[in-house]
Amino acid sequence: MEYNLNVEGETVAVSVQEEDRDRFSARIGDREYSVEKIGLMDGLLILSVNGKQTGIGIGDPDGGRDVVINGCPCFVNDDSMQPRGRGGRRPAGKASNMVTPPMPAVVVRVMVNEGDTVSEGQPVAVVSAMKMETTLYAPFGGRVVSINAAEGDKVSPGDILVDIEKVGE
Amino acid sequence: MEYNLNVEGETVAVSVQEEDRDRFSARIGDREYSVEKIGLMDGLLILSVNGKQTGIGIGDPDGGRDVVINGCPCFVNDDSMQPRGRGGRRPAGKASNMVTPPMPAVVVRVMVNEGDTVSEGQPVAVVSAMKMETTLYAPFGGRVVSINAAEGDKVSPGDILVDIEKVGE
Amino acid sequence: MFEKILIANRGEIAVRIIKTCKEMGIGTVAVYSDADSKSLHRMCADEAVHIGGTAPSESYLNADRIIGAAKKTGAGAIHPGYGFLAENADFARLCEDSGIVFIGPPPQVISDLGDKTVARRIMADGGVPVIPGADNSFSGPGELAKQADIIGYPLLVKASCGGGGKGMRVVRHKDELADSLASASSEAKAAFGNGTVYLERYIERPRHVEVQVLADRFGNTVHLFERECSIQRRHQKIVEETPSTALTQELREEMGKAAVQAAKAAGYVNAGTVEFLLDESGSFYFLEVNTRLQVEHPVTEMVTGIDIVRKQIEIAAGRRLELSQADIKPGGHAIECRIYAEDPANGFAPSPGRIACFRPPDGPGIRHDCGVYAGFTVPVEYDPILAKLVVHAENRQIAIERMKNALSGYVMAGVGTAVPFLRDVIDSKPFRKGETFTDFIDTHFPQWQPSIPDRDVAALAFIACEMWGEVSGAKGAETARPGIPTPWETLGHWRL
Amino acid sequence: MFEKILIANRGEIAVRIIKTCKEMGIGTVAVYSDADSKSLHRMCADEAVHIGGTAPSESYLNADRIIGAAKKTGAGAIHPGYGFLAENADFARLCEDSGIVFIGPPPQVISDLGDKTVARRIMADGGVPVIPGADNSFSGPGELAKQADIIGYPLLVKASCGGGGKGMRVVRHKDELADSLASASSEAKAAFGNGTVYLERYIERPRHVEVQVLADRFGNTVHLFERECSIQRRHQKIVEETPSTALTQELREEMGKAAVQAAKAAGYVNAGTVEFLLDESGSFYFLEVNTRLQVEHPVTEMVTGIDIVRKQIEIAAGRRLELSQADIKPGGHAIECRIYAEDPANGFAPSPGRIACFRPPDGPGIRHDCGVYAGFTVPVEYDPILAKLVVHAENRQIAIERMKNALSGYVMAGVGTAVPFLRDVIDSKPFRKGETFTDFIDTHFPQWQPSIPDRDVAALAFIACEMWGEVSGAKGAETARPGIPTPWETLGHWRL
Repeated sequence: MEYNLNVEGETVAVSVQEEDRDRFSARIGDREYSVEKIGLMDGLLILSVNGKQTGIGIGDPDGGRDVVINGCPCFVNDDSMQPRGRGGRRPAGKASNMVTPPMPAVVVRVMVNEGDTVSEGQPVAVVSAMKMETTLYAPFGGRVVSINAAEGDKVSPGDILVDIEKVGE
Repeated sequence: MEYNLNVEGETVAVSVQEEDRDRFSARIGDREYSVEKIGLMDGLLILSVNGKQTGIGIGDPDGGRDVVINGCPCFVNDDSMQPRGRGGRRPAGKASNMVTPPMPAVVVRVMVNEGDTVSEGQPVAVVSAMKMETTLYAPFGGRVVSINAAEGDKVSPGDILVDIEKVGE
Repeated sequence: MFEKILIANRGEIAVRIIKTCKEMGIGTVAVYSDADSKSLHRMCADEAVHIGGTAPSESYLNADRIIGAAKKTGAGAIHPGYGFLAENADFARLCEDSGIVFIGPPPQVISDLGDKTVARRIMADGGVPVIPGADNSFSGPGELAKQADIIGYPLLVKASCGGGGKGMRVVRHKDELADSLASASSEAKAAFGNGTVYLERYIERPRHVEVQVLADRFGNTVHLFERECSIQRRHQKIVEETPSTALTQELREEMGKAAVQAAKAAGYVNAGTVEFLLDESGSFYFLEVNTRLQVEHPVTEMVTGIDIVRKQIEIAAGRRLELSQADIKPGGHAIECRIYAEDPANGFAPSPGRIACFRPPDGPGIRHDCGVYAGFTVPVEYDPILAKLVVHAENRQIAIERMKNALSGYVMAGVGTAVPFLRDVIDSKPFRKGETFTDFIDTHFPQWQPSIPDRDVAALAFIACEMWGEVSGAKGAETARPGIPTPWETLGHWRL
Repeated sequence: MFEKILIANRGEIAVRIIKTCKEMGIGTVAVYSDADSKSLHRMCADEAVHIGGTAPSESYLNADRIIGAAKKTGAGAIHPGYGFLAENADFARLCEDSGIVFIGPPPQVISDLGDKTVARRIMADGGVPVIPGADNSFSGPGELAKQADIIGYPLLVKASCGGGGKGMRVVRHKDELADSLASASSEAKAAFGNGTVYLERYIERPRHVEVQVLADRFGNTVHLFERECSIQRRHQKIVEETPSTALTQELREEMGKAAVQAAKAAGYVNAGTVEFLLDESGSFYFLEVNTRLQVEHPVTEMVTGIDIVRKQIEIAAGRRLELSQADIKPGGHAIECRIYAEDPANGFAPSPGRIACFRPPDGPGIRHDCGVYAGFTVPVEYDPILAKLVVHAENRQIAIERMKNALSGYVMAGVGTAVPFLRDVIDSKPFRKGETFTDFIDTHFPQWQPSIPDRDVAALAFIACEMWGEVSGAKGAETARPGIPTPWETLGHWRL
């Protein structure tokens, strides 16, 4: 079986051969791996990779998995498969062309109104998460088409708080 | 709903009234209880019983549940329900009329042969569990009808290692 | 002794306080907000009272509701933890007025020490070293120049009404003074409408060293030695340890004595922390007193064996401190790392959310004070502290190795943490050498980025889940017995 | 330092050794038998080698297979843990001959101290107090009467070829001696075909007090103070603590010195334990030396902050012990309870089986050394020790409260444990008073039966599972989100 996985933003192509119920071999580039299922213990998946045993923590957010190795989490998803959740959890880069919070947050205030003209870099909203405030700025100059969030609303990355229509392009 | 539970060998009759999704009230004798589901945390079921919160560990051996309260396990099963497993785990009393090990064990040796006549209290087999040997005795005098276990066999409570037919009764 | 204590807090500190109460045979009452109905602190307590909405003002900061919960449940005392109402003199007074013991210092002490100028005066009067500076800021330039000679260089020109660095100048030489005074004053005038400035000794590359004190109602005051808390990010401590590598035994005793002196000067009762700035020459200056249990108290507990929360409760109940200074003999070395919900790959931005997978490390000399569990949704509205990982060992080097290994075994998914960052900090040369100053992070980790773990292993782990997770219903079933989960049924949870 | 160590053991001690290796940056190799392919020690190690069948002789006692596994994986040293091959001089010699370092004392020391008469002679020659008695048992009645006067009363008449109490008599007064000699001799003759008897001082209500020692290859030997291990059931220790309530500071130092003397007399290298019997008058007598890591070593680690396994490895690697006796300052009080798989409701019979539910306590001052996990099937073939619960606190009283509370929070289902029994022991008056003698259990808990927890609450908990467990597929689903288990999906596991 062939996998095309995205590991923290980089593609890793894996060719997998199932050996028996508890074992598969894999090739990544010119590296060969033999992987054995040792067991599951206290929420950790214990694998042996080329004879070296590792306990791996696995979380399953939307659209992929958080794989924790040696205390470091790392996000893996399978681009070739159907998304099982609401799509990729993490934006590919900074979603710098939208007014959206970088983390789940609560809206502290919205500083513009519908119809306002805003310039690039103008603060348009402040959100708060865990007692830390973050200001969101207009990604470009334009006209505020709609305000989609009010003070006290819980918002998530991807939610567009203020819709801005580019002007003069 | 009425429950007839067996709690560590004693019957407890409980009359239950479901209040809402997370709450029921119950009567046991003349005692009234209000039970609320608080949640599940690290494998413990957190209940509030008349406002007092308790974390309860729950294991599910065959035919009932081990309920762990304040570090003390206690076996509960529902006599009125279909047995879901292989029947009651614990013998009601000491199974003193059978040659059966008191715990999962390995047979160390069988000291009688088919056809032998044994007297009450005569040692007939030795089993070992966790480096401790236990001798099993003939519960009554009689004739050995069959030997059902050999040295090295893994045996469990309820397994009859030596069948003895009573003589002269 | 109290029969029941209400804990007016949430998270790890509430859980930690509950543990000591249980050991003491004292009943515990948790309070919780809407967002915390499934929180660990709520579940750990004997009783729990819902006190209101998610906003702190409606719950954890709402004095009336908390007092109401204490009355309703018959709690004789309230432990405020840290944060929220812990240093609120009005709340302490309200407790007193309601006949409930506030587990902390008397209200007057809280308000005295909460006011920086009052606290500074108390300490100066009590003979505790304060940062040398002009206590009277209404002096003319000539007067200021004289004061500058007394204070010595380098010094700091500060705007009396200032803040945020505006109207502030570091003056390193006498001949820069006049210019700095003029420019600071004019900047201050522009920014705050008031050009008054004052002088203060500038402490270069300071360390933040604090001393834990305990004081009973009978005038017995002892200290439990120091904690070195210089490693901070955005003025938030992230790593603390004891003993401090900067202190000689002589200086340690001197600072301990100063802390006891500070506590006595303030009329302190209960557990408190006297914070000092320590400069490179070994001079130290009073900074402030934290009139509460400190986040980093576990390092002191680990080296002294003393349960500080127990002492707080005993003192609040009117017991005499049975410890003399000579009884307190710290042993070994302890380090704490704070585990915040933050995303190191995203500029350490807050990272609330649902904890999908959680397995903290354990083992000899490892303590994990924790306020969350697998499956819990970390609310967006509260402090990001999830847990504290603390290690104790024979000496600092072994403690570092222990912490490094413990961090490597810290498994948390779903919510970001700075575990990889902390491991790099602990394992860094300057940390190993004990060169821990308040500029540590800015100096040594200005542009830190997480290194990606072995991508191949991550990919193989992902495939292992896909492969062996899928078969749980089929192949897994053959070994399943009633009531006993096979590993792959369990695995099924996080692959649903 | 070694790059890789093979741990020739299983269960909690193997896991504990692996933890220290990881902290030291040393690779770990586990060995496991058929029954242990899913065992915790196997999963925790960096590498694991299957060495054979379930029977100890085919695996954990099979020296050749273990040496083979070390060679195959390139392990430079073997840590034997306790039990199995830990005190096997032949195995230690085989390691040496194979160029693998045995982490323990030299083979000759193991064999000397493993022979009770040789050990007794070494100690007597080295000036270590041994139980007064006739070293020559071939004396006539007249000679024995003279020896009796030297030994003093009460004394013990013992059959030279005896065992199991046969041919043994306690003699309290001189005028009983002749009769006792005659009857013991005749009983011995009937039982063993040999009527020879000898005399030994009878120690009344003794305590079992042992001293931990560390010795390097360079002649540096220190002790880490005592452990009180008097509470035993069927000659198996179940509760250990340090310091002992029976020792004055003077006696403590005296016993410590005697232990160091014993180690030096034997030419000891590495960690070892010198066991003494302590009588009510404060006299102590050499019993034996355990030439290995002791089950109860954690209590010493907790009060001294010293990682004994680390010291073992360092000493085995030829490092010099950097500790002087004056550096070792124990602080606070530590207690250990052993958690065996045993059924207190069934005469403490072994209780192997599958662990259906497991949540050990945690918190400040609590350490849990553990060899199992939820879902693991505890094999029927090995020692019943599952885990050790250890607490440390400022003093004994607080340590008792901590242990009591920790035991109350110990959740294990599927496999029986003596947790309720241990709690009753810890909470008993004689234990609280420190009256811990080797007859403690027989005297105070001869007929102990577990008390049943509140039957009503147990019944309600059962119903709660039935009610809320059943709806997991239905009502639970509405809140389910991909990848995140709802509590009731998780609950579903144990109700399947």
